Amino acid sequence: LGLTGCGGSGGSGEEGAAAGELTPVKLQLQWFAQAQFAGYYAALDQGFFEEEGLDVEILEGGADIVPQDVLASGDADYAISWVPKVLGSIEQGAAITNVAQIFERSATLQVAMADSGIDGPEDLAGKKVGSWGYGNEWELFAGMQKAGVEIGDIELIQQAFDMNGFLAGDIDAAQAMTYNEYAQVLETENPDTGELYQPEDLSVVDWNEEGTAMLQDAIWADTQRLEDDEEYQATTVAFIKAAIKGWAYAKDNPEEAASIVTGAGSTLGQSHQLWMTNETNKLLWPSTNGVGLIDEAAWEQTVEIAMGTKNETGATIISEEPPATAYTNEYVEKALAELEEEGVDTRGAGYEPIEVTLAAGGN
Amino acid sequence: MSGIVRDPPAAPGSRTRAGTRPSARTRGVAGIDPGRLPGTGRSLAAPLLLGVAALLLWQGAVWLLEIEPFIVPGPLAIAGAFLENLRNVLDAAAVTGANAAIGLVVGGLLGVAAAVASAAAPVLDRLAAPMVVALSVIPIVALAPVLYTMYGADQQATRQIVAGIAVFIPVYVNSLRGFRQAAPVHRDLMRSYAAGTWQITRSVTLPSAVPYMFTGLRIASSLAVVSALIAEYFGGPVGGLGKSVTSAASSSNYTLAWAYVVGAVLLGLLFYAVTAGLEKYFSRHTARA
Amino acid sequence: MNEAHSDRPAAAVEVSGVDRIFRSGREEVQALRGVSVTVAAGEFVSLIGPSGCGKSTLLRLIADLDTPSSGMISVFGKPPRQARLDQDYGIAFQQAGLLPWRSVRGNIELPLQTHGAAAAARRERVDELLAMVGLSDFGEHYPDQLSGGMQQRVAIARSLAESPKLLLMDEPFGALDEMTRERMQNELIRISAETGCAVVFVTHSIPEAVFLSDRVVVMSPRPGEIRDVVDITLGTAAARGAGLREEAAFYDAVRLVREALHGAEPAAVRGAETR
Amino acid sequence: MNEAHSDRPAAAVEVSGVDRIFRSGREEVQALRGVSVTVAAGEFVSLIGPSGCGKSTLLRLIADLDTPSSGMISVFGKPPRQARLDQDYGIAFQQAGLLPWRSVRGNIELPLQTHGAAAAARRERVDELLAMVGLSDFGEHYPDQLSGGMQQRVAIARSLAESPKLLLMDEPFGALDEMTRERMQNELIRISAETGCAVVFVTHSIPEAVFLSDRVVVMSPRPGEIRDVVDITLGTAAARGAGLREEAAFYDAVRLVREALHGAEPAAVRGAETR
Amino acid sequence: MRMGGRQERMRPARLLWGLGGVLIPVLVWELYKALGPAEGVSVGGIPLLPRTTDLAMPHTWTMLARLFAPESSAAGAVPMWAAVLQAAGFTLAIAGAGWLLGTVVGLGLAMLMQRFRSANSAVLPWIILSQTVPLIAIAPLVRRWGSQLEFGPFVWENWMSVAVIAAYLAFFPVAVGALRGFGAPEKAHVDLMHTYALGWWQTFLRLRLPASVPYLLPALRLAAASAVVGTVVAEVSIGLRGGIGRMIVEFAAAAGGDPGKPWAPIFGAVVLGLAAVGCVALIGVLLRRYRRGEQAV
Ligand SMILES: Nc1ncnc2c1ncn2[C@@H]1O[C@H](COP(=O)(O)OP(=O)(O)OP(=O)(O)O)[C@@H](O)[C@H]1O
Ligand SMILES: Nc1ncnc2c1ncn2[C@@H]1O[C@H](COP(=O)(O)OP(=O)(O)OP(=O)(O)O)[C@@H](O)[C@H]1O
Ligand SMILES: Cc1ncc(C[n+]2csc(CCO)c2C)c(N)n1
Ligand SMILES: [Mg+2]
Ligand SMILES: [Mg+2]
Repeated sequence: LGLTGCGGSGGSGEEGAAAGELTPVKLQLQWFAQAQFAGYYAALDQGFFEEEGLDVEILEGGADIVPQDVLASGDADYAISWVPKVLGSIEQGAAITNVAQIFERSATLQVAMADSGIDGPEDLAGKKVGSWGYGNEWELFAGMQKAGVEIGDIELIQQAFDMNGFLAGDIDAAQAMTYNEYAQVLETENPDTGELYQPEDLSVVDWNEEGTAMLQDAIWADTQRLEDDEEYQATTVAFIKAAIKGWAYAKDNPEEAASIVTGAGSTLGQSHQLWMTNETNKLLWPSTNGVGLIDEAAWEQTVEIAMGTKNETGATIISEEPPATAYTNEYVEKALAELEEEGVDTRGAGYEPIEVTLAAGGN
Repeated sequence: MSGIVRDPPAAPGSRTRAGTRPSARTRGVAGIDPGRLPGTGRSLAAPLLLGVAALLLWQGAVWLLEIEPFIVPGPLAIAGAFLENLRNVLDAAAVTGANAAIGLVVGGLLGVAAAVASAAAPVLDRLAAPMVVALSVIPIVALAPVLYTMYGADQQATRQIVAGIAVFIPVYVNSLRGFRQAAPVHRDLMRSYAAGTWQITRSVTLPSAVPYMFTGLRIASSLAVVSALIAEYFGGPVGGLGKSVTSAASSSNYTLAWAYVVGAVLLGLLFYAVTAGLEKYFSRHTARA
Repeated sequence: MNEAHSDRPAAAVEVSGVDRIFRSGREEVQALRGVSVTVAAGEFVSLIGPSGCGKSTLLRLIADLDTPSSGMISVFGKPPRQARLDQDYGIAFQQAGLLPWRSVRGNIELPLQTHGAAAAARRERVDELLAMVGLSDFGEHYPDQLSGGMQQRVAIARSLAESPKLLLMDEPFGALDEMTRERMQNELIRISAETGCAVVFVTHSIPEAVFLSDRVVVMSPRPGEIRDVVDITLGTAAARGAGLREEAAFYDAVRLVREALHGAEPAAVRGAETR
Repeated sequence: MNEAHSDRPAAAVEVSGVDRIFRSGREEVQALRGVSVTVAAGEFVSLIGPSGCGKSTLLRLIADLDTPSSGMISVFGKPPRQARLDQDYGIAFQQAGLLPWRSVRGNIELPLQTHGAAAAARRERVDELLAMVGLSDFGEHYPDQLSGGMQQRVAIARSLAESPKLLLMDEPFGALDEMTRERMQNELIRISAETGCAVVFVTHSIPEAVFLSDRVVVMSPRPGEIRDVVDITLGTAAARGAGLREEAAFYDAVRLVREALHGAEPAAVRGAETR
Repeated sequence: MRMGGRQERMRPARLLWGLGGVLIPVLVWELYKALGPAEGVSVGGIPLLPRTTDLAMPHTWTMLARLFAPESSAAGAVPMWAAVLQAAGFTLAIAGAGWLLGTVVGLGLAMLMQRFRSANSAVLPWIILSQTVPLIAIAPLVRRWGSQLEFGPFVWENWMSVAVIAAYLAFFPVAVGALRGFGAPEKAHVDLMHTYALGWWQTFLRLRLPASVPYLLPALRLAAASAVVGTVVAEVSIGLRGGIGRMIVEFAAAAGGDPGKPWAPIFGAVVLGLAAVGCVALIGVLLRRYRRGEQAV
């Protein structure tokens, strides 16, 4: 049992980059290859991982793949997952630690038609509200709860992999990631106008603005190995470093980053992929304290919502404060310091997103 | 070709023409008929023993190897979660069960009706053959997303349709076989009575086919549950076992996820037992004569 | 043709110059060739012949379950179709052919029900028939609870339900063991005497044909032709008891039929025989 | 027991005081009670009796397909199990029981193959057997291409493959029509004379039993007991031709067996008969 | 079940009928789309007939045209049909592996149950029960357990997990069908083998196995269809790249702007299923000899 995973076999530490002896590392994503993970693919493609002495293999996710469990059971060395999802897993016994909070902002929206009369969470009562579940629903519930709308007041609908339910009017307010489903709507022809849907046609609830945003994509590492395994600690710093470099690359070269992801096997259309890259960039850049640094206040907000928000069965994500090991800035700080030294811009203060024009069907 | 979802060949009696000697039958053939299987307490002891042994082994492994619940929960923990969340499990099972039941009934009725039509007009059968084959090999997951779009993502109906399609095929195929199974001697007899088509259908064709229909329904029963459950995966109103399993699993609460799986298994068994019972009831005379 | 007979009492069955050719795909099978035979009212006639010679085919033609390729058949002076619609005959097959999901009573009732007889009348008639075949206690049983012989008796009762003046029977005792078979033969003799109906009886068994019949029609192998008709003079049906089977006259008749059956054909094995 | 017989030539079959009681759940069925019978080497013995009287059961006991509840059976002086392992007997059933996926040759070869005979030896033996049953041209045919009579001949050839000195046959001709049946009987007589093997032959047909046998063992209804043993003195097997069936001596023997069979039991219908 | 020469000869006619069977649904589709209400037909809130919007029911020619358009706008993209066929081939290969594994396991279980009567009654209910466990619960487990396996140079790949999941569905009909088939030989045949003093194994090889063929073939066919279903579900479930399952999920997202796109993998799935079943039909032809019993008796 369990022969894999003990990743850092013969690596020669951070200095070994030139020596050619690379440390094998497996990174588990939470979904298929797409620009949501552009930074990691860019780091791989641009050789940033290799420069750090890492031989990274990216494992794609799937509908039933829970990245934090893959990590906890030793089948991956790092995983990308949302904080609220992982908090639940940690309470179930998964010993893993957030070592870098890549996304600073939440990308989750609740989208409605502009004429639906839904302008904020308080308007959701009595409506058909879509959600994917899979732990993607907590911001919605928290926002509703904050606005005094109970789950019993809405008709909750399990949302599919597409936005058809919303487009067909079965769902009044659908969950959408800025970088994905929101674009899917904008790639669809509006039957009333004969043109693609425009942002004006839609009314959007952004949880960042409602104050119930939760932390999303973060890099998670194995708690035990962080404690016991010095090599793993070094690898973690190296990994974060390269990943941030990758994200910086995506910031500066969104077109190239998009095609790198497509080259990695994503079948998303070109304009959609670029849109996703651009929107994802907005989640990181500009960064308040440097990409990856976990903001205490944001963490506290996430934990608070996780303990206080009930889902449709009356359960909360977690029943008690997560252990202190749930996150640490130790490694990301080291990584940021080293990057600073190397002259890499980890804040992107002057970041300006590009303009992306979506084509029908995202093509 | 249309026999894809067919149960292996028919019960004794239809094969041998001369096999009417009592002595040839009392001895029976070795082997079993899974159709009549989980009958009553005939031999519940053996499977139960095996089950208990497996559970003990499982629980023992969890204890001895100190396996974390988020890798594999032990049966005791699952049982605990099951009891603790009994309400939620039952609620979810009610949603999935209702969808499966509606799919089973509607798909079953349509299957029988289509078989009646195909038996009456073989043209229909030949025309339907490619569709039936296509439907029987097409994975539900492929259909579910487009069905949600076609019928509406806010409806349980799509799940019922998915279950219904899964049920339709075996019921149609088996019923059609049943309709063809009516003994020629019985048809001749009715003809000699100058009976009309409807009389023949009612007195001979339908009753001969009934056991076959129920065989189809039995095969379809657990399919209905599994299909309704998988359809939840792709959308529809929240609630139901499938959604609950994935929801619990996505927060690593595998103990709870397995409690819902236990619910699904029990629901599947319930459906199977009910249809197997019906099958047994409706073939009580035909099986032997 | 019917006109020709209308002034004298119509024969139960009149078959004249009947051919039956089956076509399946490119193949043609001549099952019957130029068959002519007459069965008088109340007469018991057996058809005997090697397997595949067309006995069942002939019976089915008479019953209007099939139509001749050429030739004429009349049943009580009517075309077979009319006779069928008028329920002029009852029929029984080798397999008792009971509906397994109906009780004994339900099975016997079937023809009556099909023709819309009232429930009370049906009940009475079925009781009568059950008594006639000695199964009064078994009305509520299901076919699978009966022995082969009992099932066959139910089938006979069913064929008699409409009091037909003609009974068509296709090897009805073929599946029974010898003792049960002899008992059933005794019963059939009794019943046919009681009801006075004509019987056309298909069998493989020479002793059976001889024991039961007024005449035995012997057919040749395919294409089925009538090779010979043997008159059996063993006395009236009512007079034939179980003891008859041990009498010399019986054995003589058996030998006659056997000789007619085997005909010119050598008794040796034909090596090239195929189905 | 075997010792007792070891100094004189062992009988082909010796059955003494055999009971066979079937238990299924709470029910007990006594199929055989105190059955004793001896079949000498080369002798042809038929078992006859009403359905369910235990004929097949007795045959199965001899073949070691079943074991007696009490009593002793020996086959050529050995326990049946040993006889079976030694392949001392061949067996044939009512249904020819050919394996449909094997050619005629393959079917006959089967016992030889399973006992590891060399291919060449097998080939030769099968040719011999095919010739014996008159099917030399049909070796490569498949069972479904043969008529019922031909299939039954293949089954007989198969049962003779290992040149057994004892042939056990359970209604081998039951499914054939009368003419084919008579032809098969003629063949069996010839073959048994040629090979000189003893035969235990189960049948329902009195004429068949009489025509074939040296002795006819008549059994009573369940629980099966031996009611009578009728010696048939129609001459040696070799001398029995097809003509025998028309002789008076034949009919006398038939009557004797019939009387033994029906015994004291009235010929009337037993209304309460059930399975 | 019976496949006499009669049916063999009817092949061309059957093909024509089949063509009609494809054309008629197309006609019905377009007719309903033209005449049916956009919102579909509901009775008492229960939807009976689907919506007819282009999103819900694209024109058949939209679907067809999409098949011949390039898969994506990326330079050098292959036509959709080629991409779909490639994905179908990938899935078929895995389904084939799953089918093979399922067949071996199913046959093994059936042999075990045939050999030991007690095993029969103890195991069979669990086999039935196993099929009521939803795949989605098992898929991640299989992947997780599989990835713990590693002997020497052998490394567990994700596609193997998918194959195992396919086998989980495929073994069931095989086990039940084979068990029935192994019990199918007539008593007389079993007795015959006994009189030849053959042991269980010889009896199995010479009698039970060949006699089970007519039962086995429909079971294998069903197993093939199940293996395909299992493979596709598992591909989605554990996110294996390259097959039809993943394509279905990925293309579903494009439905809004490109309504023909999600249908392409669906046709792929049908082709895939037919191919799988066709392969089994081929086996049936190879085993012709053992199906003579279906005509004889
Ligand atoms: N529907 C049919 N189509 C083609 N051939 C047929 C059909 N019915 C009968 N036959 C053929 O006609 C011939 C006579 O058949 P029939 O059943 O009348 O014989 P039979 O004398 O009743 O034989 P048996 O004694 O075996 O019952 C046979 O060769 C048979 O194969
Ligand atoms: N395995 C068994 N279990 C229970 N009862 C049995 C078994 N085998 C035979 N019997 C019973 O034993 C009796 C004798 O059966 P057997 O088959 O030997 O009769 P038979 O003389 O061969 O009858 P037939 O002429 O119908 O072949 C019957 O009542 C039968 O039901
Ligand atoms: C079963 C399932 N359905 C839909 C989504 C869609 N979704 C919601 S959040 C998210 C993050 C990555 O893009 C994605 C793809 C999912 N994840 N899992
Ligand atoms: Mg006939
Ligand atoms: Mg017997």
